[in-house]
Amino acid sequence: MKSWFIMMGGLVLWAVHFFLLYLLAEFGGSGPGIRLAASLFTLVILGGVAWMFVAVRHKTSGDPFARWRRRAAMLALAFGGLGIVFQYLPILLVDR
Amino acid sequence: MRSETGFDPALYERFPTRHERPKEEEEDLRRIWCKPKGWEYLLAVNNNYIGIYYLGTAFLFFLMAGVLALLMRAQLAAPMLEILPQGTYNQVFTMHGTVMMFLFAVPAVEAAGVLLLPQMLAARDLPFPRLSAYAFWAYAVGGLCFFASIFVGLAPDGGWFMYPPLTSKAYSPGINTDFWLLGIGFIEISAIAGAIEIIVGVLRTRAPGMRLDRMPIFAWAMLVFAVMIVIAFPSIILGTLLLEIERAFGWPFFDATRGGDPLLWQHLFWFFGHPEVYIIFLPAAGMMSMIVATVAGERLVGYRLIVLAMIATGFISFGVWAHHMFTTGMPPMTTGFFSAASMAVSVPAGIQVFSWIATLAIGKPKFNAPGLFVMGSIVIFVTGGLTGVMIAMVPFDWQAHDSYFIVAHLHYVLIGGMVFPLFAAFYYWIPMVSKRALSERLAKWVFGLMFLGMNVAFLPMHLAGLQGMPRRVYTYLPGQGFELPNLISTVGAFMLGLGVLLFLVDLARNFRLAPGEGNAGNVYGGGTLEWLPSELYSTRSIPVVTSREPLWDDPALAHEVEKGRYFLPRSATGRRETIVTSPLLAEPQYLQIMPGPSPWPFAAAIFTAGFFLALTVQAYMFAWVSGVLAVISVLRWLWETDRPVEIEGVDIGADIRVPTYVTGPASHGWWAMVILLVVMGMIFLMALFSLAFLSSNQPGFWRPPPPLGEAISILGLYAVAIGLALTARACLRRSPFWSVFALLLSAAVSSAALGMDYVSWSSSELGPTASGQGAVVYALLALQACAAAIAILMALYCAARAVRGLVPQPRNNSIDLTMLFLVYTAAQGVTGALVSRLVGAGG
Amino acid sequence: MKGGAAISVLMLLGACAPVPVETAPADPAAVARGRDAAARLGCGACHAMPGITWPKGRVGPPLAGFGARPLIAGKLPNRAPLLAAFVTDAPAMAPGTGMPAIPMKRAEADDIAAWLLSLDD
Amino acid sequence: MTERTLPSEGWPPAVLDPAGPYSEPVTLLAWVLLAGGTVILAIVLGALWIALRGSPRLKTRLGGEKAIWILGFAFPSVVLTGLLVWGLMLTSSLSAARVPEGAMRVKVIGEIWWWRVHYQDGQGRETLRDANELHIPIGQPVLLELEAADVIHSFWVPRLGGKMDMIPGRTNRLLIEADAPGIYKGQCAEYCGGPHALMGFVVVAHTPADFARWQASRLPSQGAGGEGLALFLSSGCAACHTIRGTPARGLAGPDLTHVGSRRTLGAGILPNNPGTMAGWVADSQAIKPANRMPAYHQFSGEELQALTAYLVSLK
Repeated sequence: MKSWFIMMGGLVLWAVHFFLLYLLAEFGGSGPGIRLAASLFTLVILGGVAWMFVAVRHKTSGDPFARWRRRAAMLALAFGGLGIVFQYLPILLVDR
Repeated sequence: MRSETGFDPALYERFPTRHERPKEEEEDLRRIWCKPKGWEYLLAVNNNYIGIYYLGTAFLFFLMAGVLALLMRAQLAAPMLEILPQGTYNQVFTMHGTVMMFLFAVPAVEAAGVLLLPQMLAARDLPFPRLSAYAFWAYAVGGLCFFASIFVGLAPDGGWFMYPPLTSKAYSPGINTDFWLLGIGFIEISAIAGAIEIIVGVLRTRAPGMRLDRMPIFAWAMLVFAVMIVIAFPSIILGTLLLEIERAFGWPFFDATRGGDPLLWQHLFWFFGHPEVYIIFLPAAGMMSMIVATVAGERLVGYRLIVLAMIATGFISFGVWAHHMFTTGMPPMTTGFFSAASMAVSVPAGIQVFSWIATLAIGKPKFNAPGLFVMGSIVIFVTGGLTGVMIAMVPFDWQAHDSYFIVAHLHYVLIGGMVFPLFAAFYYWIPMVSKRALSERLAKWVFGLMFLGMNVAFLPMHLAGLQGMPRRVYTYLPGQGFELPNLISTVGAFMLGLGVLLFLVDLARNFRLAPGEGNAGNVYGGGTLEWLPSELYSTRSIPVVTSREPLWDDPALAHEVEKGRYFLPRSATGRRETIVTSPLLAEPQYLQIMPGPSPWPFAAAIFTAGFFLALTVQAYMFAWVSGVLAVISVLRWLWETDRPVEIEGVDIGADIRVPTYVTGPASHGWWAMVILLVVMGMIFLMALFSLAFLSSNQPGFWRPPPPLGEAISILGLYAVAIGLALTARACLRRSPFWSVFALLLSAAVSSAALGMDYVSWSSSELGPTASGQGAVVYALLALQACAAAIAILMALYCAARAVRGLVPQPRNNSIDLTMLFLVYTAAQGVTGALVSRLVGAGG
Repeated sequence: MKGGAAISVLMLLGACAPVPVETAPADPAAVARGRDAAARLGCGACHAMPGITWPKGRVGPPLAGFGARPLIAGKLPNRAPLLAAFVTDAPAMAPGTGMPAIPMKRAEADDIAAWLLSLDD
Repeated sequence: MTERTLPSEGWPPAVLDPAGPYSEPVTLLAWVLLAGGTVILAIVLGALWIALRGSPRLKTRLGGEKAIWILGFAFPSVVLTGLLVWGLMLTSSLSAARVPEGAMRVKVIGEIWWWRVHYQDGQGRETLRDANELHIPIGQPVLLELEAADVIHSFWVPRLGGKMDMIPGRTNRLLIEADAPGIYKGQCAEYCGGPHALMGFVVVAHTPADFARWQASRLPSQGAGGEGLALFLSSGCAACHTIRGTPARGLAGPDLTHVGSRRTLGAGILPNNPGTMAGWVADSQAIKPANRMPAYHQFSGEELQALTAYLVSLK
């Protein structure tokens, strides 16, 4: 399980972020309180991305599979990070 | 991570072995994996047969749905034609979409997985061959009967998306809609069965040494595909179930006049429906990645990028479902989330396209048949992808949605993303199963006609859409400028049809199916394991994998494998078997003994199809008899499995010994059960979402649920049930009878808890037909009742095995799996009891 | 069949009208304008008309072969001026018909008549 | 009244020929997307061409992970971010979540297979009922409250704005506005069974003065009455149709108080004149199969005449 989480961590974070934002909007609306909560949550998630980036980057291991897994994790963080930023834009730019 | 299981990688050094293997070993393998004769073809479970049957049937549906498309194009060639009357046209377009999506696209890629994966992973077969056979027959028999409904005018006519209230009893009183809802039923079952098979197959039956980073890209694609099915299909399973219950019993899930909501259906449908597009696309993209490398004669550039792109697609595609609903009046901010995710999901697609181009750039691409289709696919798919970005923009989608622009877009994506890759795959892999390759000369014509026809047919539809032509129209009025684009589209469609016809001619002339009798061989020079010489038992021995393209890196490999110098050069137990390896590094763990041909999967499939079809035509007695017979058939097929094996550990080559029977989390059965429980959990989760959705969208109809306090005793009982189930596993060491007794007791306690839950709700005077809330609450109880009934059945099955002395100690898979199911059942019960009392409790 | 129909038409005409039938060829431009006008006015709401795919109404008689018919509404000789008057104001010409007076320009009525008379098979 | 009946030939395509402030920005977006999409397609085709036939130097450049990163990740990320920002801001400004001052309000209800139109005053009180035709003044935003009586429909006038679904149990809102007087074609865009293809309507945009005149003309029926009205009442028409000012009060079908003045019959599909009216009344099933109005075979020629004349007189 650990290997899978390292490999897909960025995307798991994206999924958590996306579904929480969606559920907040679906069941909470788009008032200022919801926006604030979504913004704080986005910060936390982005913090998670940064933490994973640092944690995974500094792993040193000569084992080829572990190396491959680490580079895969970087990619997942790139896709996930971009997605998370995209996901936050509607909160900033759409007023209802 | 040097070793995952404690296996010493140094042992791989023993291969290839030096000694000549005895001749009898090969004869034994031939005898054990023998060819069926006569009617035994119906009972075959080997992937070499089931894969071909499966793919052939899927292609048949492609042809039939294609004919429907040509009928539609004929009708739309000019305004106000009367080739198809209104009602017939509505059935034809519904069937075209439904058949292409459910009976062609998903089964076709699943079939490709069944056919190719064991060969590619150098396994003898997929881990649950009888399940494959069952999945195929249920699909084939059910699908053909479903398709036949169009010949008698009973085909569904509500569109493949079946939006209520148009599909409710009030506006679709006939059984046409039931044909769709129940017809999709066995396709769902067969897709899920196939997905379980593929996940366990890819993760657990790879050749030793085939670490995740050495796995053929197609196997990665199929893994993501199968996981996506497990997550996405439960939503449509629940949706069809609810709509059928609404139609049959009047529970108002989607009826806005009684506290339901038509939009709930759209959420449930598209939560499946959009990932579905990627479910179809990813395996095809996996094939593309395999074929591109061979066509270029070079290793795939950006293997890791593609793997992660596919995983990212798998994730993000679950965040785009509501982009089919931008015009439903969703709040603008919510549409923004789905717009953003729709943009994000196009990035991984771009990565894959440029990886293919990069691979072609470093190699010397050949313009052979697979090559042409690969290049054509890139052009068409990119065009479709770009229009996809356009309609991901909410304001543009307000105009384009439900117009012919979308028809153009989706056909570009699906034909470029799935049909062309599939044709490339036909040309590329047919030499693996046929004695003769297809004709390269004819292929140029097939490709030319299909590529040109496709563009001529669908490019003008963009224009028709921008002119204001809506989708799903059986005709259009003259004088709006639609005439010319539609006429051109019709001409193009028939060109495309001609190309496919030419392909059929080629098939008829050159396709000579012969599993196990030699084949045309590695015509295009592929580097992966499916091109090893193989027979019905797959390869003579199972190689140690040290790279992604073993055949390119070790030219002697094929010869050594053929000589039996690798793993498992014989049948160690005298039965069908394959090596089960660890999920990450593929270290050999144990030898799985596989079931052989049997009439029971076939019978189970026939009765399953019979059950659904009889329900549709309202022959309820026949339906129940069929249903019971289906369950009996399944139990009978399982009865022969999970037998105690005398040989504790066997030599699988070079004195490496592994056990032949493993229980607990390492066993393939445990994995399959966990995946099945994920499916059930997703169904239940979607039902809980439905409850929350209705409570927030139809608050006026909400009644306060029974107090949470009433749930306490229910929770207590479920906790007891969990405890009993866990005890059952622990006390098997002492006595099978005590163990089985604990299982039965656990099932009984769970049922009692469910009974209490039911009484608590029914005394609150909220009936299932009263409101949307009542309907969903009772649907939750019904789902729980299903789980409880299966749990009881499983416990009784274990009891029967114990009585016949078929439960070996100290551990037994049948007991383990029943325990897992019982724990899940109780956990689901707890969740349902709590959530149904919490949702809307404050209001 | 066609020959037989033509002969019987000739016989009928011979029986009731000693004057030779007008056979002046219609102006093709007028015929085309007439077809367009008929389509624009929606004559198809009641009549199935050759060359017009929709609507194909069933209230009035189909108009295929109208030019070869001896009588309009079973009453009036089928000649251009009468026909033009009839399509404009049917009730005035044939009381009891269900076909209402339809507002149109004089030129349109002439064109429609020319078109109808050109439908001879 | 100056009327412009466009587009008659579909050229320029309706979506690219905007006629109001709620469609114009989308047209600009559409052009940018179409042009940008074409450029990117050209880039991909160029890259594919280089990969297949290019010089070795170019092929080497294209054949590495760096090229994939630039062309497949960096470039799309930048473009998509820009598009997303634009799209979101446009969504925000065009959406009916915020209603401009002085918007006219109309409730439109989708029925199988026609449109009920209820005009409202500023307070949302109903002022007038009509069907299958929407009259609006130019230069004034119109807030449409969209509902459905039976199944899901979708309101779409491509030249005036995007589409919006009409869903049972919900009231969706859509803003449209016309810059110039004219007739704008509309169409149901959500598949609603049967003759969904023939569920059209028209929006008629007037100058403010003309609109005021039109409003003033919407009085209860002053029609001729007589035999036509008697037939209307005795033949069952009144069970489904209302004609204000007469005893006809049916609600199942379109309000016919001003049917004679409509541009079309059968929900946007036929021209409206005595001939088509007679054909529709006697046998609408031949024209729009499966619509909810039965064919009336019982009328004699004279009766059909009288009924048609009466209906046509309802201006």
